[in-house]
Amino acid sequence: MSKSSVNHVNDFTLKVATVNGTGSASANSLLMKSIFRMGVPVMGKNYFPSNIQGLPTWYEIRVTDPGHLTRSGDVHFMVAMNAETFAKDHAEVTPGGYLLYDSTWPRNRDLNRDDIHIIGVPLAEMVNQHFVEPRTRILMKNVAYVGALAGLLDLDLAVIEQLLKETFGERKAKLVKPNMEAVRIGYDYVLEHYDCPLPVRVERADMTRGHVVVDGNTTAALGAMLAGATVGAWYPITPSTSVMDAFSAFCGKYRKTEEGEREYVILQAEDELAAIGMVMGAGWMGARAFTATSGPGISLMNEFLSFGYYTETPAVIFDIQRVGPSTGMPTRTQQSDLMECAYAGHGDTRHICLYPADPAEAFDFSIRCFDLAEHFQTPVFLVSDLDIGMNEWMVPELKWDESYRPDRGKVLSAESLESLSGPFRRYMDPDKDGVPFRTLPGVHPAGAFFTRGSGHSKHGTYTEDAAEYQEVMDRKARKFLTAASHVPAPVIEYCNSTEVGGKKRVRPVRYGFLTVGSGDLAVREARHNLKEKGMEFDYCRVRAFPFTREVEDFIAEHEIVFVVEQNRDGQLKGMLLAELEPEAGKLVSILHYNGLPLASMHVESEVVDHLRKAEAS
Amino acid sequence: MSKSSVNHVNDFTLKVATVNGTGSASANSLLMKSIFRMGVPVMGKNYFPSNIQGLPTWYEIRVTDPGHLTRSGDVHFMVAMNAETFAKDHAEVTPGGYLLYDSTWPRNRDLNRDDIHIIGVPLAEMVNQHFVEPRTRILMKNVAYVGALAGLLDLDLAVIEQLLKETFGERKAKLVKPNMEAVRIGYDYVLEHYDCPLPVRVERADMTRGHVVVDGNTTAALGAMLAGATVGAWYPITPSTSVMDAFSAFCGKYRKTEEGEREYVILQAEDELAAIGMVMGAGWMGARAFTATSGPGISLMNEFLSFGYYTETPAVIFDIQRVGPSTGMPTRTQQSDLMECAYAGHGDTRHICLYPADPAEAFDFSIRCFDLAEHFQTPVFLVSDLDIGMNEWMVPELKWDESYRPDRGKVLSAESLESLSGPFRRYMDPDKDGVPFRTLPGVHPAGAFFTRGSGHSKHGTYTEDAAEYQEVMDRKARKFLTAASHVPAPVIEYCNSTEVGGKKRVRPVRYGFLTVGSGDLAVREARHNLKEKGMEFDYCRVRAFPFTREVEDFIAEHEIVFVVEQNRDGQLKGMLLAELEPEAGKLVSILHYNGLPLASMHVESEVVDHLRKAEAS
Amino acid sequence: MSFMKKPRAHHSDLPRNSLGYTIRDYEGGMSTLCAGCGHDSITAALIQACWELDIEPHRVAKMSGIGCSSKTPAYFLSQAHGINAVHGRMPSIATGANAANQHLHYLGVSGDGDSLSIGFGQFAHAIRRNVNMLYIIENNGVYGLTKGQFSASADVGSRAKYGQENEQPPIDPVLTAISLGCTFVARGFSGDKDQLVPLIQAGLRHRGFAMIDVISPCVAFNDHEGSTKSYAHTREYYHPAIHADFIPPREEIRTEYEKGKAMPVELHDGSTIVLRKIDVDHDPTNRAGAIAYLERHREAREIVTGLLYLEEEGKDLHAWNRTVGDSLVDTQSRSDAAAILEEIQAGYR
Amino acid sequence: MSFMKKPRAHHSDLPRNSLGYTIRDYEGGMSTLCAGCGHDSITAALIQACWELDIEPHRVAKMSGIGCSSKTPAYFLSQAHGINAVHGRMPSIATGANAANQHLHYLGVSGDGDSLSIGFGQFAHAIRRNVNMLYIIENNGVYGLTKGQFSASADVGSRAKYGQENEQPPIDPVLTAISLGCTFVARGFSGDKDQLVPLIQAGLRHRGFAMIDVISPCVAFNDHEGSTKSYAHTREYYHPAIHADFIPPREEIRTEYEKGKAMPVELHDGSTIVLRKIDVDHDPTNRAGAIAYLERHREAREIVTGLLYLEEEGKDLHAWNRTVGDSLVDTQSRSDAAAILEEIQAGYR
Ligand SMILES: Cc1ncc(C[n+]2csc(CCOP(=O)(O)OP(=O)(O)O)c2C)c(N)n1
Ligand SMILES: Cc1ncc(C[n+]2csc(CCOP(=O)(O)OP(=O)(O)O)c2C)c(N)n1
Ligand code: SF4
Ligand code: SF4
Ligand SMILES: [Mg+2]
Ligand SMILES: [Mg+2]
Repeated sequence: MSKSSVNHVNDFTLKVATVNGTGSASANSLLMKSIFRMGVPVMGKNYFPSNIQGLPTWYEIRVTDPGHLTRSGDVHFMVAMNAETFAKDHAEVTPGGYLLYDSTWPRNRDLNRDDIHIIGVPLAEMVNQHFVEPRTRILMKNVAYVGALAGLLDLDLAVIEQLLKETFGERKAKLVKPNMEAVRIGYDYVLEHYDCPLPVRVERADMTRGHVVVDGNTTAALGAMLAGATVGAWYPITPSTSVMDAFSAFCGKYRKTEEGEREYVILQAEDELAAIGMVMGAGWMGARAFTATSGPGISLMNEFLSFGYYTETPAVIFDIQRVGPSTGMPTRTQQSDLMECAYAGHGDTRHICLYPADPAEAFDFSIRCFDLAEHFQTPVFLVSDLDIGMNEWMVPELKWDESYRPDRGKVLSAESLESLSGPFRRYMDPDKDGVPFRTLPGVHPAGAFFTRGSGHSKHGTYTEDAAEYQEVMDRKARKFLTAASHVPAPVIEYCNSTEVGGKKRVRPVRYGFLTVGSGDLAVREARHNLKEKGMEFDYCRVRAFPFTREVEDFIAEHEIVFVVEQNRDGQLKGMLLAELEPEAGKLVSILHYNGLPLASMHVESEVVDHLRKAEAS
Repeated sequence: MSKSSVNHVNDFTLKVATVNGTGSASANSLLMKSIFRMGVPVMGKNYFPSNIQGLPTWYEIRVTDPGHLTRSGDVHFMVAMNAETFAKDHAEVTPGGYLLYDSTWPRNRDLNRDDIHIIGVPLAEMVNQHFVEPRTRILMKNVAYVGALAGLLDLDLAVIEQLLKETFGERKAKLVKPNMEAVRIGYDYVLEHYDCPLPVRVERADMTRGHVVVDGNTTAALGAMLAGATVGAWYPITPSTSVMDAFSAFCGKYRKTEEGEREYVILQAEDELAAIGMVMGAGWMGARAFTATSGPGISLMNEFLSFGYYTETPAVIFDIQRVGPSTGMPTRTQQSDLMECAYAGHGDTRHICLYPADPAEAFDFSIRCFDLAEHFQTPVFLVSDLDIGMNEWMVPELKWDESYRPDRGKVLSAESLESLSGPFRRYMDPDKDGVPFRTLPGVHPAGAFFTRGSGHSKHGTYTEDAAEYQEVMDRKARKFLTAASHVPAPVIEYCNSTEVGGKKRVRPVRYGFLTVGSGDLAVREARHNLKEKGMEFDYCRVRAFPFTREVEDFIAEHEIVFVVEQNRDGQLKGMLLAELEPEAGKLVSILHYNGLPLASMHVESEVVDHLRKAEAS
Repeated sequence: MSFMKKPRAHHSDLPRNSLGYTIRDYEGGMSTLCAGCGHDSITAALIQACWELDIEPHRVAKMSGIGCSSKTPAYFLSQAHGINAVHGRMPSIATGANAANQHLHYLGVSGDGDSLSIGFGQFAHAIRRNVNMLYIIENNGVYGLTKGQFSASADVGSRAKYGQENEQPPIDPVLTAISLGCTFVARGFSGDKDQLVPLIQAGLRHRGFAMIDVISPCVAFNDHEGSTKSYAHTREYYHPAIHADFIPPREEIRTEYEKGKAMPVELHDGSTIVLRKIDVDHDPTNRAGAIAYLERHREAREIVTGLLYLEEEGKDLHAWNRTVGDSLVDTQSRSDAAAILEEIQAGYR
Repeated sequence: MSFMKKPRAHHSDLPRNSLGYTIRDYEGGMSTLCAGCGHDSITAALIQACWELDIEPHRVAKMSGIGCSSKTPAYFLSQAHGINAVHGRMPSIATGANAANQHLHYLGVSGDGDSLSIGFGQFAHAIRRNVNMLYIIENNGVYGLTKGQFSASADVGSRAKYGQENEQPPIDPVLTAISLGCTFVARGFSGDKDQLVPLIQAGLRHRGFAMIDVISPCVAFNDHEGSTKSYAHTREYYHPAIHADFIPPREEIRTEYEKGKAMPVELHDGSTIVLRKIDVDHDPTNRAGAIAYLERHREAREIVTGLLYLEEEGKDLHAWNRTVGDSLVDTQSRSDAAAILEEIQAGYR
């Protein structure tokens, strides 16, 4: 073979192309998890179709440094199990890379690149010989390619077996054996026919200790449970559905009395308008309540979000973003609800938003959302996305802060109401932070007042008076200013920073990257690669709206700030411009919005392009 | 009397404070119209409560130059008919001004300013002596104050009588007599007891020729009828309801066959989600269709608006803005849906918006909306407000452009489909303007395709492919760019402009005003007053989103641009910043958002304040 | 205006209920509705019913949507928390609030536009969930607040103020509620307080969703000739089908009822409703029969009133959820959080 | 995928309808549903019904919401325009489209989630307006596309795939439609094409809103034991109440029907539906009777099918609007616009 070979130990991307509904999802998960168990950092991303059975689906695994568990843009190893997408998959392999296919059937002669290595394994043939039942045959073909990959990439069969045991548990223990047989079928075949392991392979290491593999919908739900949310209302929508599934499972286990009584209520609403209404009702009553949805759901919630803002009712909304507009691509990722969430509703409305970058932060921010919602008596968004929410990420273990106490905000107790001298006034500003006191229904007659989305005075009474109306609106604006110093500050990293006498001193370079949410790792990897090419960038990841002082300073300090986000219209950039009024021309958009997670390669090339053009002109 | 007197012939503000549901609305309208008929420019604004009967209501009439028919902020004459608001109304009169009250009952002794003229007329007493029936007594008290004002302000009784005749028509002609008796009761009393006319009064002139008095909901409806809209779907909401009422009345008269068959369908939907769905359905079918609503309705339409944008379905939405957030103050005005309309929906969406300044422009723009919606195959907003929509404005007569032909956009006929060589492809860009061809249902089998809010390729087929999805989104972005050169350009006026050889040459001054919609006249009056004080401002009124080149240039040309808008958060300013990226600090907000129409005095004082502060620092 | 509380002077001569409250303690702000509006009569009935039931005013949660009818919770029980949702969406607010705290009395007031047009989906699904609340539709056949458009409850042939005739079939809240499985369905008339008060009391005591459709004429826009929701028309076609006497727990059922004509039904809290049939052909505990009965009278254009359907055995939201007895409002940080987190994460390695 | 059109080779041997089309001309893209999904059988029935009725394919407007069921319009009549609305909002799209052009055949396909949860309000109001369309609910008792949550049509006691039991009463589209005044109400089963095809044909010919609730098992998420929407359960409790033969205009009614057992109903276009009663106690033209009949069988857990209620006299949207005969799609500028404007403005001076 004259062609070159990709030669990356513990540093490559593998992609599996299959058809959905065939059981490949669990095979792929097994593959990823076994690499993780071998102590090697790994990322797994699932690109699945919006149907139940029979359409193309891909799973992308990247093995690399812990800091770059993101799409690079390369594919070094393709497992091409889907005839329909074979041509495209075949074309996608990086030169020198590998392609494994099921050689039971002949493949199209035109599809035969000579710059990659093609590995045929007669999976169907072998599996069909070994298994009889049709459904089993379909499932086992997937397990067999895991076996083949184990041979080629040098995965540990003992690890695979252990994982199978854990998956099936005691109840289905007898399934382990046939699965291991299928693994062996693939494994033995490649060992016999190919030079195993390949130059691209996995080598045991110790780089995953203290980490877990988990998706961000699960961690957000876990956060909600531990933050003490007791009412969850939702309407099923991809990719948010697993939030409520996980919440339900956690509560079922940890939130029942000994008699099996539930200390929570989960309401499957008739639609998203009802879901947010239920959350508002529960929040008004004083419970911690939340909903999970995606773009179309947020659109439907607009009217109630405006109500929540104006009546100052706590509510937590998890928006797991997917590709818009409209139904868009429900199983693909995007960050295109940034503006919708921040300003949802008619009239002068604005909402606190937190932007997690990965499942670990989704856990932390989920808890923060409940605290902020009650502290500021307003709807608060956790703006996540499909990539964070549904893909399995390797992240540092979640930690519990023992000092955590829920911040229930300014709620008057029966005792304080008892000793109130005058009538209770709902919308005052006693502490000059814009945050009024509230009372809960049923607690004390002195706390009674009428919550209304129509004009109200600071006393909480109905008004159509110009000055009374404005007074309340102005206080709310002040409240939002206060919020800016309570939300998570951005993560900022400078290329040049020194510690002098315990104080950090920084010297900003010319250029900065600014990103949000799941853009994190791809931008970091791009930054790292660019540095190797001699180009330095400082880094800022915005973690909340309203934007904090630090974001403003970061922009001010740099000549150009590349704003990297996953939507077409540069929504984050637009918000930064509108809210912070930075110098003209300073913010430069790097956009990515085709539904796949951001790849570091894309960021890198866009920046290089921009700077080259700027130099040339 | 040592106090000064307001002495303004044909230049004053009169305000009437009454209780709603008592018939004062028609009395006030009579008052306004009679001034108009005397050839004197007049403005009438109605501040009414959000209920049916028994709450305070005001009517403000300003008599002034035709160019300043806007609120100034002063009240020279108060007709204080409402005991509940007497104190407030009494306090609002400009020193030297007048207050008329019903002296049947004694008034509170504390409320007795000595810097204004107080005029008592025993209206109830006189009316009750003259009329017997209780409901008539209530109604006639209002007519009687019109009579009193006729005496005090020197209004022409013949004009009033003529107006009453027209109002009652033949069918109710016998009501003219008692109404004129009531007028006389007030008139005779003031002539006997006061020195009539007062220094503040009306003098016949010839300044209203070629003008009409009309509200902007009526003109928008008229535009819709003449533009050929055939389907109107709506859900009642203040202040938009009269749009569909007027459309229905016009169609009932001009759109029926001789047999009484309707050439239109008006659908009272079950809510706003259904209303916009009906409009989308009719638009997809090929009809010109529209809805009228206000903020809460727009919030509910978000999901469908995203669908309309993404599927490229024509639709026209009239948003008659009211005070938000939430239910807010439904009978007060604001411009707080600017952002909501421009970006309504999740995902990367943006919508064409037209911003009329008065009822005349509402007529023109209503027609333009239908053309733009079909030309660009997308939802188009007429962003009006309560002030324009429900108040009666004196505007130049509406003119019909005989050359007008509806722009139905790129629709393939049965013939063109017949001769199509390949299959019809919905989302191509044949003319490189971003605008694809469309086909209508039922026309020809070759035109058939499936409209979907889910991912689609340029061929109109379902896709989950990253590149295919992006291609369509990119074309849509180009289409929006094209739209920027089709929407109405801003109205711009320079202080220094000269014509040299037929070409206009301008020399911008340092400062500019930029406003939108109903801010027009108040800003113009402020500009006029400031000029008298030696301060010059150029003027720009934005009339559409996307913003056109001229807006960008106007901002670039000035050191400071004062952006005057009627919302709290500076939404227009935010949009200008996000879309045009002007120099930092150049845009300065002047905001007004208490629900009353913008007053020129407010603009003036805010600008002066800002400049004074800027100088001091 | 609602903030103008009526003077709450102490009328020592007014009777007091067992909590020591006079009926004044159950009043609210001054009504801003039109003089003569049916809605105000319903407000009065609600005040009387709550006072007689000895309900602690502050243990009631009042809820409504948007409309003239939906304004009324501001006019009663000023010691109770109230919430005005957005238009048509009160049922979801009520569901969420009730989910969070099952120990209050939930009292929802809505209009025919609010419940049958924009809110029809939420209305139906709150019934499905059997949320424990009293839900009153103040039904005038029009949109009062937006000035007189037909609502979805307007009858075929009914005329609007300016003459248009409605041709679309009405949505009948009673028939709809019964067919959706509502466990307590009644109809009343704002002009018949004697009938209405015990219905309200029974509805408040019923565990589950109790719906009362109250015909409540709109004097401003729908009280003319030709309207089928006017005072005159309602009085003419008014047909009480059944009379419900509400009898609090521990109170003796004093009257002797003729057999077959009266039927005592015990509610979950021990109180009783004695149903006295006026029409013997109506069995308010038989769903199919109740529907058939309604259909027959609908064809005769009669407005049947009374407690039309009752099922006392249905599981309410908390019963089918198997919620603990406590309210779900309190959140303390869990002492075992770290342990739980560790246990859960063991599965993620 | 839907863009993979099936090969449309010319099968000269296939029978042709009076327009010269073979059944292949009524097909659409390849289905992407699960193998065995009931929805695909309904698609096949629709194709057959339209072919037999000699409908010009491009004169049909296909509409749907979101869900597996709502995907199916891509799988039939590829020569017809189609539109996938947002979730639950197809009725409004259909209403607007129909308002604009009454001359097409409107064929809506929805799911139980799409119509009875998020779309319940629109579904009810399209019925009220009597929009002239065929509206099919492909009812599987679950949300297929979002992977198996209970829908609002799930029966009490029905079990989900992983064991949870539904305790909320179902919304029955048939009962709901009848009580809302729907003029054509039927139920079918995806597994019984013989019954379904004539129902579809009659529904397409009916002037007004024709609703067919078709039980359509979801093999992926709701076809297990314990489910009341499985193939097995449906077959077991299947109860045809009435058989409807659709007979096109001008075709003779050939069979002699036994008196009292058969009932021919003429539709507005001259075609006829002959209703053969299997259950003699059911009268499909009597609303109250039909409801009572349904109630009786519901209690027995029986799934009654057939054309359950029919009213041929109701006015459809265009009849009550008194629309002109033309479609409302064409807009020309009016030559009299200036004069109209002048006339109107005369009143504004
Ligand atoms: C989203 C939205 N759309 C429309 C309105 C306007 N609106 C207010 S009340 C109302 C109808 C009320 O009718 P109903 O519920 O019958 O109450 P009534 O006034 O007759 O008592 C409407 C359409 C609104 N407030 N919100
Ligand atoms: C606004 C909105 N919310 C949620 C969804 C997600 N969603 C898609 S289909 C569906 C349910 C479909 O159920 P059904 O109508 O019964 O169709 P089936 O798949 O069972 O045929 C849901 C909840 C969506 N597309 N849009
Ligand atoms: S408009 Fe009608 S419903 Fe509203 S307050 Fe007046 S009478 Fe009552
Ligand atoms: S998931 Fe169910 S409804 Fe959807 S295609 Fe599969 S079988 Fe059909
Ligand atoms: Mg009403
Ligand atoms: Mg379903």
